Amino acid sequence: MTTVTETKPAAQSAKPAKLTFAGALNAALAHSLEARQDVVVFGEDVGTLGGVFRVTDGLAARYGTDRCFDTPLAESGIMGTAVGMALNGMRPVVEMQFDAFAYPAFEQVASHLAKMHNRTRGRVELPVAVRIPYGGGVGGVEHHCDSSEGYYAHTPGLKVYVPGTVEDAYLMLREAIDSPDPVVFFEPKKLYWSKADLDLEDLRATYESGERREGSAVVARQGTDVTLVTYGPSLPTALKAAEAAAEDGVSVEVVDLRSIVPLDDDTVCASVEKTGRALVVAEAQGFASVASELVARIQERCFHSLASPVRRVTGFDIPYPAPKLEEHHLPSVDRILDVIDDMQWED
Amino acid sequence: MTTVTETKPAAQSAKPAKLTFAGALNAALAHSLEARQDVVVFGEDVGTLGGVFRVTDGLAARYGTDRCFDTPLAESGIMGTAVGMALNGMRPVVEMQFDAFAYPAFEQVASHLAKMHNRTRGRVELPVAVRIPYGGGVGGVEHHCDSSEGYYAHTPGLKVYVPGTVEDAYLMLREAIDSPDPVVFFEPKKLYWSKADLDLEDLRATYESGERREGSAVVARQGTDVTLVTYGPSLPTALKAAEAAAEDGVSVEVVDLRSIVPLDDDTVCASVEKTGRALVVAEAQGFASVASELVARIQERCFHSLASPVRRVTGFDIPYPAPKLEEHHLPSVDRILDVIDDMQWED
Amino acid sequence: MSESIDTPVGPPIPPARQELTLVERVSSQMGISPEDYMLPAEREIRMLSPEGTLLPAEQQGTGPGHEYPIPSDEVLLEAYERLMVGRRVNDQNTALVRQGRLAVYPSSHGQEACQVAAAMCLEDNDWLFPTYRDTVAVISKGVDPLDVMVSFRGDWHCGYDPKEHKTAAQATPLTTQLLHAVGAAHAAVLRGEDTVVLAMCGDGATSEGDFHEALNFAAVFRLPVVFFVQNNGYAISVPLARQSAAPTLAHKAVGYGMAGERVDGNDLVALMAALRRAVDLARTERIPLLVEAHTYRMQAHTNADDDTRYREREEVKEWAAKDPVLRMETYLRDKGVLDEAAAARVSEHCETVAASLRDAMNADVNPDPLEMFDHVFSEPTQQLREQRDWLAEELAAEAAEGRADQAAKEGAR
Amino acid sequence: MSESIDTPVGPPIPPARQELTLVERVSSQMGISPEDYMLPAEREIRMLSPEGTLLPAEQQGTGPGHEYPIPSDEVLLEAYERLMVGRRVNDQNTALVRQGRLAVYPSSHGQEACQVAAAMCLEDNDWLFPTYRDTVAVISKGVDPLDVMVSFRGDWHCGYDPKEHKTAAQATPLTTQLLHAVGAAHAAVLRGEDTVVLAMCGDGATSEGDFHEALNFAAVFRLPVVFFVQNNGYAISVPLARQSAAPTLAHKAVGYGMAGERVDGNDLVALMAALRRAVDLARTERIPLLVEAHTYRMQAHTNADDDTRYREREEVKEWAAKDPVLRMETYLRDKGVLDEAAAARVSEHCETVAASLRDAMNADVNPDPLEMFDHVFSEPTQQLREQRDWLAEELAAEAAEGRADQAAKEGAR
Ligand SMILES: Cc1ncc(C[n+]2csc(CCOP(=O)(O)OP(=O)(O)O)c2C)c(N)n1
Ligand SMILES: Cc1ncc(C[n+]2csc(CCOP(=O)(O)OP(=O)(O)O)c2C)c(N)n1
Ligand SMILES: [Mg+2]
Ligand SMILES: [Mg+2]
Repeated sequence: MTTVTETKPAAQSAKPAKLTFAGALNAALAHSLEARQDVVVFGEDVGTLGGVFRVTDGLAARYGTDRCFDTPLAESGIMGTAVGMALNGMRPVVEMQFDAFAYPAFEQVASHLAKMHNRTRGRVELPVAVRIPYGGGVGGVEHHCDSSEGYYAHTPGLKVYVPGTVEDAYLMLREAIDSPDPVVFFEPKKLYWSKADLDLEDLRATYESGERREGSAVVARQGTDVTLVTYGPSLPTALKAAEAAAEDGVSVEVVDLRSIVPLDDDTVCASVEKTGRALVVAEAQGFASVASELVARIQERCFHSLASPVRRVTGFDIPYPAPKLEEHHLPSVDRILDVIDDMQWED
Repeated sequence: MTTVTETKPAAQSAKPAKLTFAGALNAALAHSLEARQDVVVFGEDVGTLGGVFRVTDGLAARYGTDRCFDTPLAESGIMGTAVGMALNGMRPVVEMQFDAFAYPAFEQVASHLAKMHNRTRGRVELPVAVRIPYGGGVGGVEHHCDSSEGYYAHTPGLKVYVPGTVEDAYLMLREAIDSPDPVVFFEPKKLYWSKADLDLEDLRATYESGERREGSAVVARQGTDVTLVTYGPSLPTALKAAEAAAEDGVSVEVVDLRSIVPLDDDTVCASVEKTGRALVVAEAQGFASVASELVARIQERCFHSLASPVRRVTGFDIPYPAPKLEEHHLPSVDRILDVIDDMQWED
Repeated sequence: MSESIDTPVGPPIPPARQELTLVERVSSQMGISPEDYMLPAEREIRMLSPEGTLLPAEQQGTGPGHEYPIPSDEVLLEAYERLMVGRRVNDQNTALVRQGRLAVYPSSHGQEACQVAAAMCLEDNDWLFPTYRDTVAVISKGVDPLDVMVSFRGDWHCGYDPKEHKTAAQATPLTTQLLHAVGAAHAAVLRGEDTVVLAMCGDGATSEGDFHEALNFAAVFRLPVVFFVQNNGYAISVPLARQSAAPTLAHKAVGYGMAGERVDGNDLVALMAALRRAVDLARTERIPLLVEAHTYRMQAHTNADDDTRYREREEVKEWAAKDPVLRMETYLRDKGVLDEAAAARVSEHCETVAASLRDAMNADVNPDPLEMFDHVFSEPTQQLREQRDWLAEELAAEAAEGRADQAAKEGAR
Repeated sequence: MSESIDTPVGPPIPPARQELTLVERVSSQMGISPEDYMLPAEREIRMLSPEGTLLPAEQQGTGPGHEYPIPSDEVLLEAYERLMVGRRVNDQNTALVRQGRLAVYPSSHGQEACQVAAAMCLEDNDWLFPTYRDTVAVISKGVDPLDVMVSFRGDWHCGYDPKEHKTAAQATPLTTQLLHAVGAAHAAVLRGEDTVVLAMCGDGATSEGDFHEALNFAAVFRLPVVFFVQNNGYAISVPLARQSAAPTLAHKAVGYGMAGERVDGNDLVALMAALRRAVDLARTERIPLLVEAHTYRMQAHTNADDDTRYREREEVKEWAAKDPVLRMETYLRDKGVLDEAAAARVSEHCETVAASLRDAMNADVNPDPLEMFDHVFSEPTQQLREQRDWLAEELAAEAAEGRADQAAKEGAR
């Protein structure tokens, strides 16, 4: 379980790529529906249509309309009924159609989904998985590209997962569904059509063998000079930047967090202590964000190993821009390289 | 405008204290209603009752029920209609009755209030002030004590103010109402009954003279050994801790941010560069919070002046606890002193 | 929660398009028009006069499609006992607040008939979704009063096991619990269980978006949920006219293709009759219904509130004359159902409950601060374990200091 | 926005309790019962048959309390022209999407009668609150089509000035705009203006909590808002039966003490009649109303959607036969209102608009990246200025590199 599959465009890969990120998610849902009778999948357009990204494609037909179904168009309603269903013994997997359309459900998330286990002194578990297609880079119009993980990561009581590879799309969604805690599961939209040479039955077997790496980060690329900490949609960009930096003679170690809550401090710190420099890359606006937290923790924990300040490349502190401008907003390979360049190498 | 009024319990002050924090807010609302005809105050129980904290006491009677009125019980409704009113020329000041009860309005805040000016390429301003009584320390039951400033500070397009003194309660609320931008205005509940020897007419004259300190931090206490950055509800605790530290021979400089967005980096950095050590204190859960941002920025900007890692004392990453436990959750003088103690003074 | 469900999957969700709408089908079964089915009866349902005498049938507000058989004497006597206990619990708790033993208590004094009926109309396996004000309903459903008070004493947020009692934690964020109720009903339907769910809220709460979403989900998915609105005329200080311009709150049912009904909320007999029929219909037809009870909160919103700011004493006095307790007592005494022996037994029961409340609330209970980290997740994360350790150290240091101080003091003596 | 308002403060919000409810007053003025006032007429209002002939009065669905005078020929001819322009705009944009010149375009092909009527029933000072699908309504209200397309081309989020045109930015987060509409109306009432606000949404959007809150605020504050629901039977793939179990969406008015009405959404004559009367009532009585138009989206939800997954081609074909354009055309031709000259003028107008759309969308417009920082606040903060500088440096470096590359290339030649 330590091999990391880089997301490669199909054209470049040697063997014909078989599995897409969206396909891996679809399979994870299907296998979860098969593995346990208490799993139900619902949301807007997830039934007949199979979801606007086709992640739930075929589930209603295969598992019945009482296992996978469309709801009225109301996100608070979806989240609130998921809470009630979970309270009464089910294991709901709900979809918020796009990042910004989860906001109407925010009260149900913050005041109930996140707090119920604690409110009831541990007597009630809410094993709810909330799937959120999220982030930019796909030319989406306003309200369709928010990176909203910061809101949820800041809310105690929620687990927050963000897969960045096809393999993790499968494994982490199954983990999220099996978790006794509520998990907000972010699906980077721009990775939906990324592919990997993976066999679904192998993945299923791996998962069902019980091996787990829940809540642990992985070193997605080894390096010695600087640690680049990232997750989800920025992982491919980070790996490309690391590649480019290598050509310039800088060896970048890339840590893929996978899970924001819980957070794998040990893997991050071990890397930073080794390299002495750290850079955090994330798409979300940077102010009071997950990236801020990572910078803060790294300097708190690894201060005396640091040769230069921990830096970050994030989205700007602006509302997500219109399609023609997004390339200037998102962390790019060049911007990452510029910041790496700027990390006081003369010291 | 550079004198800073410390919040002192009435009993300890020399002259009889005249003005409470809540009274200062009430006066700021009244003076704003007088100063401009486009100001309207609305929310739940703000009319006849004068608000559950009496901050709007007497306004409906004095200025009429079309200037200050109760709405149906629906926070999204309050926020959404405020957006529409502002779009059509008014200047709404709305109250969310308690921190956690602003969550139903989150979509209206994140997708419209914060974004409208940007969406319309600057053509529409939304001068809305959102008052939120917030935070803990008053023995409140669940959902009444959240420190929610992180959600708003993370949302581009919102200004976020948090007064920590009676003087600022008045001045900053007037600034918030006069601002052409939406301002989320946090009122620390535990300061409502704090008092200061201030004359309202002086305050009014100061404000109306046009002098402004919008968006600027103040040094609330001078010191040389360590910089304590804080705001709002934690300001009195921070000042007490500084007092106690002084007795132990450590000179603590306390920076009161006042405004989280925009942020006064210059004042913070000037202090940290002087002292070489920094500590951030805030009540909210620490993960991916405003405190994280402050730690991150300080190390980014003042790295080479730092003798030890930037530290933070925040609420734990747990849902706000029940009344009998809150004292253990909130940053306390002792906890702050412990962390100061731990700041590698031997270096 | 980790075992899978082995009961067979329940009846399927109805197909997207039906020949007859649900309303058309149910109303035609009842022999009335769809509009008459959905709209409340012309007058609110009432069985007892304010003085406690049984009204003649033609004055009860009932009629075709709105028939409500009166429950048996046995049931009503049982209801009376719970009513008395409820009143006693309310007043004891209000006293404990005054004595500083409770952080807060939103009393339902005046609304106890609603409280008791809401719990008693349900079977053991049915679920109740109460609010902060519905302590008496929770107790009437069978939860130990002392467990309920855990939250108001400030020890923890919820002190009972929702699953054991099929009673959700009392909800404070208004109207959110209605959606939970709908979800719980949906779960039961999917498993093929015939559970009914009763969800409570106030008049003010009907203005929240979640009210709309809950009723709509329940109607679209045809779920057996009874939405029970206690309309006490105020949301803190805000009167009903500021919440709604509808003729009655029961009229809101129409927008969902549901039936709505109004009941005198201080008439326990009418409430028991109306809610029992609603629960029966919900169960047998698998449909949601909306019941509005018109009642009055006799005390301020909570101890922190001052109701003289927003309502006339005259109005409060008028409602005192319609008090549900006296009314029920008169009726049962006149009918010979409540004799001296029964009254004595009831009163003794009330005193026992009150005494146990007093004893428990006067005891000093201090929850363990380290427990704060135990229930955030099913297992604390690494981050929480570190924070727990930090607090544990602090507490240990404080304890050591305390012991040192103590030793110093003892040494000085 | 910084000047204070000098118009006198408007009529006060009605007092909390009134002798007669609003519904009772308005309905008694009309000589009907409150329930008849609130409930829609038994059948949807329709003036034209699907073939475009005027229906006899008794088949129009009108009746006491539901009278809708037919607008003048002049008005209808004007409406027809906008209808044709709207259809042309829809189809031109769909073509531009196919050619990759537009990022996305949610077409209202099939719903243009609703679009045109929604704009034309308003006076110049009245406000319109449209959705992503209501481009044709926005254009019909007078906004330049090229400005509207700024968002769909991906240059910026909204390309016109909402205040100049009294037309809000097209809303994407569903139903949120209904509350903005209510607030705008409230502002006007407070200033004593007699503005009417028309707010548009789809059938799916009625399920959101904001729908409830908006209608309720409008009713409680008695605001002149016409809520206009274009019920096209689907929310993306989800059919109406999954949104509501009410007999019709117009029935939802009852829960707010409002009047609801249903109109044939492909009959421009009926729509103009019904919406004009709603706007008149809203203005003169200062009341909100709900109008549901039953129509059909002939194309997929957007270009990204595949409607063969969720609806039968047969159904689409059925609706093609009810197309609003042909129907209106037949009616006006038969009536002699639309002669060859007028038809030619209209068609020329359509082509002009389409050509200007093609030209503009085929031109390469590249917004300035640095503008991203200009409109977050009225003045950029220190933080935003720093981020702007960062990007400016990057762009400058890129430009310099570009120039260097160019020079190198030129040197090599
Ligand atoms: C979402 C939300 N907003 C505001 C509040 C604050 N609040 C608590 S009770 C209350 C009034 C509720 O009135 P009603 O629903 O009529 O119930 P009652 O208290 O009369 O039983 C308010 C505004 C809250 N608890 N939740
Ligand atoms: C709050 C919110 N949730 C989800 C969406 C995604 N979405 C866009 S359009 C749509 C369907 C809307 O249906 P309807 O209201 O009937 O309007 P129509 O598209 O048919 O005109 C959905 C689910 C959204 N835009 N906003
Ligand atoms: Mg009430
Ligand atoms: Mg639709």
